[in-house]
Amino acid sequence: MGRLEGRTVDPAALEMLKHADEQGLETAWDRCRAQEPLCGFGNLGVCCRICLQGPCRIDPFGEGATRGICGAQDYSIVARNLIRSIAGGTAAHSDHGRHVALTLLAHLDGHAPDYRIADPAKAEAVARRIGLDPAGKTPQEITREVTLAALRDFSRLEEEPCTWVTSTVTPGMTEKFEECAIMPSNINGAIAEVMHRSTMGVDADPINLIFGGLKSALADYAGCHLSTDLTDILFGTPRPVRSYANLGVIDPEKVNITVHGHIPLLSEIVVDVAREMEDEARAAGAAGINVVGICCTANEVLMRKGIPLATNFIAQELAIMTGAVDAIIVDLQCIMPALKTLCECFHTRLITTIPFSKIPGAYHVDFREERAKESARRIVKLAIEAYRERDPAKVHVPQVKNEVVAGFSLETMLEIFASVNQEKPIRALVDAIEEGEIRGIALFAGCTNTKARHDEGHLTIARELAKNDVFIVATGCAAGALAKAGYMRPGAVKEFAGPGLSRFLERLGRASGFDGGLPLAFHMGSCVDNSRAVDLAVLIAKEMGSDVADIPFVATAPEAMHEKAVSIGAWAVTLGFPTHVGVIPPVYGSSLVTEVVTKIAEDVFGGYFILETDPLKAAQKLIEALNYRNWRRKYSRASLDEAMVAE
Amino acid sequence: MKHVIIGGSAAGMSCAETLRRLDPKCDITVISDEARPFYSRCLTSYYIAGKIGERDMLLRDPGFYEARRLNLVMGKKAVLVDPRKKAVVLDDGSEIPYDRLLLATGGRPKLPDIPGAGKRGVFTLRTWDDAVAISERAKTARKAVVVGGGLIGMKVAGALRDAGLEVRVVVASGRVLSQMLDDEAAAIARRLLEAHGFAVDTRCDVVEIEGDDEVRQVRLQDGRRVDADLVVIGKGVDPEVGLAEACGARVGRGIIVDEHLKTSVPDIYAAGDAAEAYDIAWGEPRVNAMWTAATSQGQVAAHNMAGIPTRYPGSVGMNSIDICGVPFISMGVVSPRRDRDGDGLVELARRRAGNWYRKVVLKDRVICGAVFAGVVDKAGVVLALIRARARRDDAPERILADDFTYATFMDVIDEKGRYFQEGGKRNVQRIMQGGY
Amino acid sequence: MKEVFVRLARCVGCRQCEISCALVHSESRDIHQAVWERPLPRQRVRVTREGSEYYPLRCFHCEDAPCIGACISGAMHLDEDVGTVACDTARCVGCWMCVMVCPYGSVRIHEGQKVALKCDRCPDEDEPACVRGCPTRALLVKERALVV
Amino acid sequence: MSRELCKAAIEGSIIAASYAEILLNQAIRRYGEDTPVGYPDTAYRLPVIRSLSGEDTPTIGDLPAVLNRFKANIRHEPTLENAKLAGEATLFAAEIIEALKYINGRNPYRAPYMGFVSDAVLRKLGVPLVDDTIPGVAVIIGKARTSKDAVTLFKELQKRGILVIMVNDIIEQLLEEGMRLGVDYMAFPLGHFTAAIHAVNFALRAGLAFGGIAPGKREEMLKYQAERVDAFVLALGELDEVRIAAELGAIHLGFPVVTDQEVEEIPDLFVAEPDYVKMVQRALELRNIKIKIVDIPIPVTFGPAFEGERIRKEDMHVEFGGQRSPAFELVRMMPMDEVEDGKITVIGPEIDEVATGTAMPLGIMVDVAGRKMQEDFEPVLERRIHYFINYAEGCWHIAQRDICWMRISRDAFAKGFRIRHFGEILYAKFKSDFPAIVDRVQVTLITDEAQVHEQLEVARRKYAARDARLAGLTDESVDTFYSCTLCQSFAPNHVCIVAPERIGLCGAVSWLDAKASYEITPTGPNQPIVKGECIEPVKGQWVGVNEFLKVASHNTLEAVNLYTLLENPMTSCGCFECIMAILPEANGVMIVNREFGGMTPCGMKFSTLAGSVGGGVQTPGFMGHGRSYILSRKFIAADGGLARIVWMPQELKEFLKEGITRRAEELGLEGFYDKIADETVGTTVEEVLPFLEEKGHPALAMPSLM
Repeated sequence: MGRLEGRTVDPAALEMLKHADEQGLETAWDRCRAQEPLCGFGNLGVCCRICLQGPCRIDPFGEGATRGICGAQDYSIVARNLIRSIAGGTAAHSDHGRHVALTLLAHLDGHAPDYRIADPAKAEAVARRIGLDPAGKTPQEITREVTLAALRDFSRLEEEPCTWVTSTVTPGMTEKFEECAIMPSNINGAIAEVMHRSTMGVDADPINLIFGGLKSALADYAGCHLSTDLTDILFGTPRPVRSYANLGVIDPEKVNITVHGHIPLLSEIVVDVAREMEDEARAAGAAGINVVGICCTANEVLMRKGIPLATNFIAQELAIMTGAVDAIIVDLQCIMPALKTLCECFHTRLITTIPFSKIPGAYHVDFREERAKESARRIVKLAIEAYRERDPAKVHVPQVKNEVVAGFSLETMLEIFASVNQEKPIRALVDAIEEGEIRGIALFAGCTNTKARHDEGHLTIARELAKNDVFIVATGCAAGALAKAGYMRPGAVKEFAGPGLSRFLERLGRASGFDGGLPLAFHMGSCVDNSRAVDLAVLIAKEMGSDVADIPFVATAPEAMHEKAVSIGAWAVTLGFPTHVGVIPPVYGSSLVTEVVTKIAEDVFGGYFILETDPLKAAQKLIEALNYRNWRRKYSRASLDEAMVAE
Repeated sequence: MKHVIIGGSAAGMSCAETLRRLDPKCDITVISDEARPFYSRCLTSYYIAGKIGERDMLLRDPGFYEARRLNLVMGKKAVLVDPRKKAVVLDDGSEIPYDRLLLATGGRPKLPDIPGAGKRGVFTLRTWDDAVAISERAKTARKAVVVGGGLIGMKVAGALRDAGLEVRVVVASGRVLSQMLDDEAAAIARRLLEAHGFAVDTRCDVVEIEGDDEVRQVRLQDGRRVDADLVVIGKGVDPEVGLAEACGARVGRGIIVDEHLKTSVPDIYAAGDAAEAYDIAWGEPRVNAMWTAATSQGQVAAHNMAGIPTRYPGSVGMNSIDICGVPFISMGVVSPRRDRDGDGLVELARRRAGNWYRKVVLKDRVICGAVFAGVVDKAGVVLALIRARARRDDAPERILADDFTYATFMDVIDEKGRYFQEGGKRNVQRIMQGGY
Repeated sequence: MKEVFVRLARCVGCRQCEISCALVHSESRDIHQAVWERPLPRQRVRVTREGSEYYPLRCFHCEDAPCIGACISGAMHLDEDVGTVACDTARCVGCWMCVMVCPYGSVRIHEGQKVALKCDRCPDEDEPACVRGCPTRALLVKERALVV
Repeated sequence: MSRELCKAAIEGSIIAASYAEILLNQAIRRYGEDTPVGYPDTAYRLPVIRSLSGEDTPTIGDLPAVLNRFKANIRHEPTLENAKLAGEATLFAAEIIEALKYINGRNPYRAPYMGFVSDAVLRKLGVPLVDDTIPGVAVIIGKARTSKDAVTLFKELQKRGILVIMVNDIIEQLLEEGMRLGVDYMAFPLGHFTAAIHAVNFALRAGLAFGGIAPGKREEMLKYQAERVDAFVLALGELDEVRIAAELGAIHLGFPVVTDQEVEEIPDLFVAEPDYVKMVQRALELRNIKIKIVDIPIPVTFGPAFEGERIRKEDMHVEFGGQRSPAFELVRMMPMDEVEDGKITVIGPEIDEVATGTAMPLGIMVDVAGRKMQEDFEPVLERRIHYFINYAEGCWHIAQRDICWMRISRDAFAKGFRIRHFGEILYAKFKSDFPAIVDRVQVTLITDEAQVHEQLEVARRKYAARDARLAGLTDESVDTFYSCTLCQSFAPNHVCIVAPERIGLCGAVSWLDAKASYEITPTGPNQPIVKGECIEPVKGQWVGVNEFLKVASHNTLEAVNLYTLLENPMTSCGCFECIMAILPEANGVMIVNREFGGMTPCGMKFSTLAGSVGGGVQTPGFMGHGRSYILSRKFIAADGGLARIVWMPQELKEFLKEGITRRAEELGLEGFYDKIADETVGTTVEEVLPFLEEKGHPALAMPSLM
């Protein structure tokens, strides 16, 4: 394997890496090498920089310091660092959700005229779920109530649980969270509490710290879920859609606008406005305007508008290197500041849009909900301007793209399931599990990371699981990886699925009349949309008469990178998912914390982390986890039926 | 040039090897009364314990001597040195002429006058042959008594215990390792020994070894009789000075040598356990019967014998022992007595939990001795300080606080650590390190 | 002959050399696995601080090494091919004479195995691990002749 | 010493204690400090806390102080001592975590999982545990490498008669392989994770109930556990820190741990043995449990674990006796030359000659000869037939003599079990269990109907003769009683005095049993007591008995009366079948059997009563006894006898109906049976009294009891 081949399995990315190498352009992989060797203490989580006495470090090999200056043991330090990561992730997800809620509210108040309530049915469904009575109310009134309820989850003063937790999980899970004192009542409060309890001289008890972290993780879950709900109301619940993925979607003939980041508030509008401004682009000599997405913004606009996905997180720079991107519009999260340096080598405009997410030297267009279209127009104009400066000699677009079928919100999935079981759509999936046709379900989530070979984890594990009859759903950059590699085109089922999964998907495709067949992996949305996968799991659990902790449903983040991945992982485990992470998080410095997250968590919550960097081994462990759940369910129940147990 | 060396252990062999390195052409003869090739005397106790085998005892490969053209005269004893004839007479009557002679005759175990010491099962330990005999006996013996609590006594006691015997140590003085350790460290050692199942009697002696032909029990000073089927007497070693005395060399406790390790008789040098050479810590000549001193004395003697005048910088008496898994190191002046050793001696000590103990002894504010127990990792840095005779007023405090490294005393020990400073901020300097 | 040199002004006391050293002497050579190995891997370099100055202390591989002279078992020896002072741990009996005489405190006791523990200058590596691991290049490998 | 294991245990205890603390304080926040806490069906509320800490903790508000005290013992230095203390703290944490599952009347465990094991089960197992029928207790935690391996291990234990307590996936593994679990199979599937504490609860209650160790006597309890509770832990599968901590808790109690994992061992305490067969052997050695296994050439597993196995009609291949065919069993003493040792004869058709579901006639005739054999031992040996046949997997036996009823399961039949194997079992067991009195054994098994009828007459004559002998066997007619100190291995100061008219309180040792047992093991727990001079003829006190008692009770008891519960009554070990308690308001006594879980008129349930009666102390007014003692002529003779019984549970009453009626007739108590109240009448004195008055219960007219 060559030096560059070792970095990615994505042919488009590889071509661009070679191009970059020839052109002397720097990428994250180059910078990664400059960071080697990574700090051993930091890598193990035993570096504490929380107070100004330190930094303190615990000698992982046991000969030097065993405690920090304040006396904090390895486990306190690791636990504090870990939960601060969770709080970081929670802050990111929930602030994203809050932003959507405030936009909705502004719209309802008449301050954001460029938006509309795209899915009143969803508003009504959410209202019912959270215990509001929508009868006789207008969509606006219902949406307002739902939005205010969501905002209350951020700021509730009473010791009552967050609505978006209790209303979306089983009663058994709710009771477990209450019993363990990890039920959040206030998202912001949960974050503040983590930051507080992990400051110098507060909590040193590793379990107490971790449970505090789990409370924040559940707050993160609430934030994700309400974000999904409100975004669906505002922009519409995704429906099946066809598009393309990978760098080949960049069209050298057109003005290419890349939307990158996470929150669709602006990118949705940009997509609309770009359609209106095609003529201006043509006037500038282009064949039109081509909006493409990177990262989760890509997922959002792909799911709802069919906008093609250019690439995922770690390859974001490679898109610019095609020389054909005229503007890259970024909002928040996962945006590499390195984009600026790279844009300097091209004509590409880097445009930041959020007041708290800027990059020195980038264009900044201050995005405001109340003048959304205007902001969008300004941005598209910048792109068209830039197009005029494009140097055709520098254009290098790899001709790699794959067809994608996306838009699998839970609502879409249930519609498909309903085609085989009208009365109880979820039964379609449950029957397949109980009859052993499919082994279980796996959620692919998370980022991409230089520590792993780009996309390799996602693809390898997906292939292995599909071969072993595991039903696959995906979100975030994991979904991006699967989409780019063609795992979301219908033909992939024949190529990769085992006999049971094949049979199941074909039957489902036939019954639902799904145009052209179903994909191998179901795209459920961006990383906040992991909530959709939870809804699916909860439905299955309820149907099977148990909790998520008992059903064959696993999660995997083969190339996790962001703090958000840490918080999602934490709540996935808390909700009961065996959760694989393919990058070792900084916990190995404490045997206690490692044991808790990888083993003992299972005894308490049913979920636990599988930390495994080898994708093949990881796939094996995930399959074992599914087998185990199926086995246990069978034999703790079979015994009852067969009265093998004397009373 | 004919070089003759009497004695085939550390001093003799290091001299022989150094001579060959310095002068590829000369004639070198080594006379040893043992019929064994060069082996490590210090390993005898490990041999008894069964921790090492025959092969590990040997310090040189079989072809080593031939490759260096060393004439080995093995299993023969030199009975006379004739300085006028410049020849050595062996016990078989033959003579070996020399131009330069090294007396590396070593020492001889002290044999106190205990009735019954001649019975079967009673041993001293100096040579490999002794070790073979003891280890043979240990295969069937069950109870051992070790007479003497010095280094040899303690090592053989530990070895016999490892070999599975019950071991009693009978020590005449008030503490074990009385030469090597001070009261406090000795108390730690004793506690460890007892915790590991050794019986230890101090201020006690064996007054008779009983049994018909073989040892059956020993009678102690206080009247007790204890069963024993193996007795090792380890009451110390006397320098072997007979040949030197007979040829008229000046002899004190050992063979007195000057700073070039020359005896008072022309062309005769002395090194190793038999020699009384300069001791840095005490500031006067002493017999320091140690492997490391013997090695370096042999090397210095070789230089002088080869005609390269080389000063012997002196040795520091020191030793290291592992007792029941806990290391002990002492060096230089360990437990000074004001009446004997004069004023100006200060002892500073510190005891911490576990087996941690440390002491430094200062003479005129310069460190001249130290004791370490439990944690010994940086003892060598303190030794370097003693050797450098450097005065650093913060040294005792830093050493006792365990808050020092080589870097702390780099300026007074040597500057080797300052290798390669960027931008010429400091001079690049290379320090030659002397032999010890 | 190559030697490891230290540029004291560049040492920031990050102790990455210690970690790298322990790692290269581990079974797995992977930080995430090494911390679970038993016995734990041991580092042969120690970063110490004297005043405001950090000092990564390791064996200087003396030409006329006291530890070799003091060794009673023949374990400590000069590896003439590469110019290092090496310890054949199979022969080491744990008498600690080498510890006693090293003026740099660079020979320690391997507590788990009861043998002498010192820098071997990574015989199987292109570059000693401490040097490779040093993020500020405070440790360097140079031809001794070029420096001295 | 393994620092690694100790460190893991200490960290595990930090995890467990912290988790327990979170759950506890949250529960207090949610439900209030005054919320009651305690396991169901026990007199000891929370046995770990009760026994090792001493507090009675009726509410969850009482728990934080206990947790804090033991949490404070967690120290970081990884020494074995600290690891054990951490293990102990982990036990407390687990106890609290489990106890919280039961608050507000919740029942957190559903079959197959048992969770907390009730006092009734514990007491039921009292005798088999002390008489070595159950030579040890294995606690298996974790998951075997494969389910098949789990079965191997399980069978290794079962064939030695070891009580198997299971936690975690081993349960599902055994269920997967069709193993039967439950109290009747001496295989307790507790549950997962902290459910392991219920094994500890079980062990600690042995100390409380049988050992008479006062709550809070921690050191005494630890000593008791280490010396008298033959338990060990088999830790299977991957270990984690909390498990290691809990296992160190077991070690703290003196139970060694054997794991199939590679660990740095703690010699004699925490050892590794990957081979499941050797694992059991290793554990037994560590615990110093010696089991002699008699190799019986039969095609099914044999061991006390199968004693409680039931064979339903649809699972049976063939049955004998009951209502459907004639059957009997008889042990006869014969002259030496008439017994050919080892001869097994089957007369009549074998069971492969009949259709599935058939009832066949069966006569089991065991002829024994021995120099020390006595005719009196015949019934003792004969009763063993019941146990021995039941021990075979797939064989079922109830009742005795000519009313016995047996089944052989289809499964056993399919494995090749035949009638002749009954003979193999009986031959092997009689020879191995009674070597002192049995020299030769021959077994004849008759399935030929005519011959069964013929021999049945022989048997009936024998039964009648024995009954006559028994009837003449009274306390007065013998000059020697027997002691039973079998239970001293659990209750060190308790002494049972077994007389012809007073069976041991466990119901398992009659005077004849004791006599036979003495012949078998002259230095054993059943020693002859020459009555000596009578001190109290009415209350039943003798000089010889008192002297024996004093020595055997280690000077804790001076005197005992055999026929009263009011003054120096007999002590109890804890294995009693029933407890009698005075009801002063009714001027009578009530009796409750251990199977009855409800409230009784004395205001205490059986479990609570048992707590105050057991442990080898005299408690005037309360007494443990065997069921059949109620029908004895000497039944609290000094206090007025049978007529004093005013209340007993319906089930017990019905069980004894015939006997009570007969005895009442003898005593001239008219319609007495119907005058005894039961729980349908009431469970308080207030409810019972009007009934007694209405029925004219004789006790009301008797002299005052007090």
